Amino acid sequence: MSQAKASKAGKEAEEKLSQGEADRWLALYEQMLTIRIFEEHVNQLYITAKMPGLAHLYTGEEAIAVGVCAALRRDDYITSTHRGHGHCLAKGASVDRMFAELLGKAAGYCKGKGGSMHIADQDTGNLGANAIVGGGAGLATGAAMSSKMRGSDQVAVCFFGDGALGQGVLYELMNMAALWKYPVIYVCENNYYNEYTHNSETTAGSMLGRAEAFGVYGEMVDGQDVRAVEAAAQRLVARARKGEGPAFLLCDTYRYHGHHVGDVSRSYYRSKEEEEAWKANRDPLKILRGWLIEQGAASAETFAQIEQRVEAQVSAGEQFALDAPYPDPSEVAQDVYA
Amino acid sequence: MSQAKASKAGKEAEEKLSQGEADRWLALYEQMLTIRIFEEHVNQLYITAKMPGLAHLYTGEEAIAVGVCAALRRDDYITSTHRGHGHCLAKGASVDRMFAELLGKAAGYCKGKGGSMHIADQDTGNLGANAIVGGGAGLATGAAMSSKMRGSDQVAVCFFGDGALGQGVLYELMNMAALWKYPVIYVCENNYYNEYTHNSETTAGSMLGRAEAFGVYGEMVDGQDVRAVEAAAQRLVARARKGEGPAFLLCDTYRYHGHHVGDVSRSYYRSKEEEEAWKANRDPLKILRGWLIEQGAASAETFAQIEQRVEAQVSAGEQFALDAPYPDPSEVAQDVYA
Amino acid sequence: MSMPSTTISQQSGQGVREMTLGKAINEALAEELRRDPRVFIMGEDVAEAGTPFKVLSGLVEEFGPARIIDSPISEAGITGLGVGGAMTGMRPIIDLMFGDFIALAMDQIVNQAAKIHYMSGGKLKVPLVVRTTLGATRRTAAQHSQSLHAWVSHIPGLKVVLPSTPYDAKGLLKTAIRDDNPVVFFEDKMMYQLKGPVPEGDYSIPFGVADIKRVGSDVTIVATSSMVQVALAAAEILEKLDISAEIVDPRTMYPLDKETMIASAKKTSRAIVIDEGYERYGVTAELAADIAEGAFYYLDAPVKRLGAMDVPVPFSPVLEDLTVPTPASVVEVAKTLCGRV
Amino acid sequence: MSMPSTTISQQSGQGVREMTLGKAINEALAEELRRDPRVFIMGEDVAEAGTPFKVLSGLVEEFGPARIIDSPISEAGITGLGVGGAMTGMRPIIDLMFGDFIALAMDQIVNQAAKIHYMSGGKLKVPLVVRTTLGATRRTAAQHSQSLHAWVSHIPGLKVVLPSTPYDAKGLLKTAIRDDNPVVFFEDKMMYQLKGPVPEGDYSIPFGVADIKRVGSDVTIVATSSMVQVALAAAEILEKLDISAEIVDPRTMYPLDKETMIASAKKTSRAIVIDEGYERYGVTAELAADIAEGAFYYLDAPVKRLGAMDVPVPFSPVLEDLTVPTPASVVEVAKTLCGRV
Ligand SMILES: Cc1ncc(C[n+]2csc(CCOP(=O)(O)OP(=O)(O)O)c2C)c(N)n1
Ligand SMILES: Cc1ncc(C[n+]2csc(CCOP(=O)(O)OP(=O)(O)O)c2C)c(N)n1
Ligand SMILES: [Mg+2]
Ligand SMILES: [Mg+2]
Repeated sequence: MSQAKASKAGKEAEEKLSQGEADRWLALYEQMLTIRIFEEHVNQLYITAKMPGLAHLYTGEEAIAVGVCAALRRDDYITSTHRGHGHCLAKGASVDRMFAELLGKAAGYCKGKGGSMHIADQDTGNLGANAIVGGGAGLATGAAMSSKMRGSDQVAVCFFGDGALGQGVLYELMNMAALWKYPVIYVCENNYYNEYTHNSETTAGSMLGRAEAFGVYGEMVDGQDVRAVEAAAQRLVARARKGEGPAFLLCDTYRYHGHHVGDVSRSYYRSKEEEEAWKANRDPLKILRGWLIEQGAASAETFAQIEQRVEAQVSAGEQFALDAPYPDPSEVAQDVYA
Repeated sequence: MSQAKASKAGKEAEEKLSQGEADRWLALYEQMLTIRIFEEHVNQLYITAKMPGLAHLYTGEEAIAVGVCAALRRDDYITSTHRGHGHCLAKGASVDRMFAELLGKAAGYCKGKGGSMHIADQDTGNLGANAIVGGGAGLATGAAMSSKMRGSDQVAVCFFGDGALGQGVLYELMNMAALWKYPVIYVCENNYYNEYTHNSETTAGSMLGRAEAFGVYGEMVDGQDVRAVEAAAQRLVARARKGEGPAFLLCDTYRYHGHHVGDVSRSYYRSKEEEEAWKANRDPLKILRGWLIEQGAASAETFAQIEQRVEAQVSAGEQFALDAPYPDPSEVAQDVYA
Repeated sequence: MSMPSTTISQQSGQGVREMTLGKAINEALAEELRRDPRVFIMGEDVAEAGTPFKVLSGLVEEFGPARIIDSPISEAGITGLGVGGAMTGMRPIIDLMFGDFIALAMDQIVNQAAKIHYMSGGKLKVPLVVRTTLGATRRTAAQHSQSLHAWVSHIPGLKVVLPSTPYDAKGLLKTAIRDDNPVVFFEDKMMYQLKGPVPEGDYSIPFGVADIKRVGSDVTIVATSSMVQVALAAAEILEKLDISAEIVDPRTMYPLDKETMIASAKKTSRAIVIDEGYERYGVTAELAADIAEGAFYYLDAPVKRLGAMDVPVPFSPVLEDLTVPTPASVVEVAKTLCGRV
Repeated sequence: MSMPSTTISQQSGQGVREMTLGKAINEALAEELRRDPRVFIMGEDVAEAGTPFKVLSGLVEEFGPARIIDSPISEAGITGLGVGGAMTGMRPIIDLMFGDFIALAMDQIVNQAAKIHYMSGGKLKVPLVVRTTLGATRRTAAQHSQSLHAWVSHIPGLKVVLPSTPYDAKGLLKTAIRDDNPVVFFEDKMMYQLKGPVPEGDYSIPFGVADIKRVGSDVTIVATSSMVQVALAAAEILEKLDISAEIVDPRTMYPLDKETMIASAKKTSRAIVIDEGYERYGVTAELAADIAEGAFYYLDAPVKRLGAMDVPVPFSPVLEDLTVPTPASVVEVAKTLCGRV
């Protein structure tokens, strides 16, 4: 069983951060913050009854999407989940068209036909969020297969929650990815809950051991530390790109909100204390911000500016979506067949 | 990763076999021989066009069914596969009604409605052969669940081939069996082929490691040595019966015939030499017989008598089936609903 | 007169409560769990959470986690456990949250559960209930809005139930649990809050007996599940247009009470069938074909079908609402059928 | 006159060979593999073994193991690979040996492949072909004999093909491979040895165009897959009884050429539909309902349906043979329909 290599953080701390490095981390900070603020706006849209249906917020898990996507090229593929806004944004989607999709508007990424659980964006290699738990596994592994068959060096990342470890098809696919050395990285976002059930009640044996038993190289990482996630992702992506085969990255994380926006009374399945402890001690934004300040790479003012910029951008995106028209009724019968 | 404990054979060889012990092994020998001769008759029925459809012969793998079932009570459950005649016989089915089923006769175990791939025999705890690869996993694990829920100490054995390791549902079930300590033993008959494809081309990682990664205790055993299989089965069954949870028994074995009776030109996927080597060196009947003779527990004459008896019994069973009537046409619409 | 006509009135001497369909389901389960120790429930988030629809609330508190079992997200696996358990002395109820997920369990339901009794020559039995949902307009898009009951209705060996009222839901679920065969029970997610009268005390409703939900004389509307409610609303409108609609609810897709549908169509000489599954190769096809054949010499016009539009269910409310039959669309078809264009 | 009427004759200037349906499939695959490097085949025992039906023999020798890929026994997994591959520049052909096994891949086919184009607002495409089989009487019992094409025919986003002759098989398979949508292609296991004329050279047959396999005037027989052959045999017998049968083969369940079926029924005023899937809620229901509606004012008698008997397929030959439509059973229905009892 391979453990994650010690994060590079230790060594780097001793050197002085270059401006380039600092800017790079600040950019990732801004991405994480964009996701955070985006999701808070989504929650407000729900609470104020402006959004149809529900949404599963990514708040708290931002470091994973951002850290992993930082290791990807625009033409690399990802597949995402019901909790997918973070992945979409991290891979390059823009907030305005995402909001539009969430509101069922014609300007949305899917013309309003997909909604929160199905945002796909071909231009950024996003093969779509998926409302079937584990549903992205076939698509990502197939995309990796395709990349290999076409002689491309694109890789595919399959994001999924710990709950997807219950879906047998995941193991069928890991087996084939290992057999044929497909360039796919399975990123398990272990936030400890499958909806309203703790995963100690649903998952026996060893999560990492499962990947390894199917011949997939595995690592574990602190999913709240974007630098650690990014470092691991760089390693695994490089491996995959070189043709060394699939990998599994197990990330510890936590979702701050309910399973979906409507899940507000959570005491029957998890405690307020547990929630508060994660927010206080393991917040991905706080962790990165603290480190950057410690490095002298950014000041409180820098962060205030970032926050202002992001808030403005997200608000503008939201307003765009609120003002945007619904699809024409004739759209209902379009796009059934290519 | 647990390795099989060294078989008891070594230690026992030094002691003299008691008459009871000798008789017990002779009985298992007779069971294995019954399966062997039964299958040869099935092959003849196919060749002489007396049997409708096809059959997947168990020849060469007899030690597994017989060794495992020797550790079971009549009221324990088994589920079986497309290659299921051996399991049925070892669990206590009689040859006449099995032949009748294979010929589609009313006297068959399933009134002729099931055929070779679906023989079930409630009286001996046989929940049925299954023509869906991995199809028995749900039934066996569910039977083990039922046993536990009913406060019974029955165990369930799920026989399957190495090919079933490709079916994701197997892992879903192992996970739950481990979570809830269901008394089920997964017996993997690894004969190295999935139909016409060697399993090195279909199976990555570690077979035993897979079970363990899902929290299922695993052992490996020489599937051609009925004494080793029986010893392992006794251990795993005892564990399960005591409530210590599921186990996985990986048995090395080989099928002598083709994938099914019609698969006679096999050189494109395996060599004659490989086949001959297994038959010469690792035949389960030869191995047990050699040991019993070595022990002075039986003579060539004993074996000749057994062979005569078995041949007579199997021939009589076959004749019974050949003479038996087909089901009445009205039967076609019976038994759809209970 | 949109009250069930032949149902509650049959129950006498007992109090009748108004309750939601969700509560009626909950009551049926609780009563059967109390009555028969072999009954248990397994599914994702069925215990403390009581399912995302909250339909099972309170059950784990009364029956404990050994009988109300939270499972991993393994639809095929838990259905397989249900089949094996049913064959060996238990009476499992497997909860598949969204009907779309039966796609993951079709092998267990169809290749195993449906066939085991027959393949074993009648020796093994599979008293299994698979409870799942159907219905769109919940803004959950294409993978959480399907009504896939046609698939299992197609398969010999299965029984398939679609209740349309709280009364029917409770009585039919009891029959399902007591049946010795695999039964797939579809609840419309949008009807859980629908209220209706449910008598106190134990009762069950036999399978294969259609219920005439409204008596009429000009047009027969055969409707399933929540489409019965749509048909009832349409009938009110039609009444004002002097078109008297009779509403027939088959209640079980299999066994199917063809006689009652056909008798009604013979009487009215016009028929519409409504179902929330995709129209193409769906339940409306079977019902329409049966009526067209059985009432051939009595029909004044072709049988009309109204299913869900043949598109993946879109997310956007302005699109999604176009995909399902509504009182207005039923009224339009009925008017055309009755020559009122 | 049991020769295809509107098909081979359309091809001119090319030699015509007699070949089996299996060989026609093989040829179509080989030609498409040669033409388009994005095409590949994945499935269990598809390479050296050429599938248990030997339909793919020789392909791995020509195209190598990177394009003819033996897979583990993972129906859901390989179908998922097909979907992902199709979305990203390949044109996968996934081989699901026995049609019964689609039960294992329904989530991938229905919740993923069928919906991705629509859910993505038309941006992503899934040019995937799933080849599988149907048909009973092969003595392989209940889990290896089903004809489950009604399931996928029900689902918007999928196209569904059932060829009935070698000529159609080749031409339709080429269209399937060139189509930008997921197509499920069902081959009758019992027809692989059926011989028929196949022209040399490239040709393809458009989807959604029914083929009149035999012209007649007294009764329309709509038949699918091998049931076309059963209908043709029945027509020969009926001819001797002075009943002239017209045989319409829709060839694709979706898109469905309703017009041709309805026009034929209007002409003959009587119709029978035959399909090898279970009768209940099966393909015959859709076809019968369409004809009953479309030809309502022309029909002299109800549309009759003949599907497989609604029982799990039994092993015993004496029982199994009772479960499928035969020339004799078709003749009986046709005689009754034409008032010759
Ligand atoms: C196949 C399937 N089963 C069940 C569900 C319902 N469901 C939606 S999210 C979810 C829990 C997923 O947990 P996890 O994978 O850990 O993701 P998380 O929500 O924690 O991010 C469930 C059971 C589903 N969408 N798909
Ligand atoms: C789900 C499923 N897929 C494919 C098949 C076709 N098939 C029958 S046996 C077999 C190979 C099984 O190999 P293994 O499990 O190793 O058993 P063995 O035949 O070697 O005993 C296959 C692919 C099947 N019956 N079920
Ligand atoms: Mg989780
Ligand atoms: Mg094998």
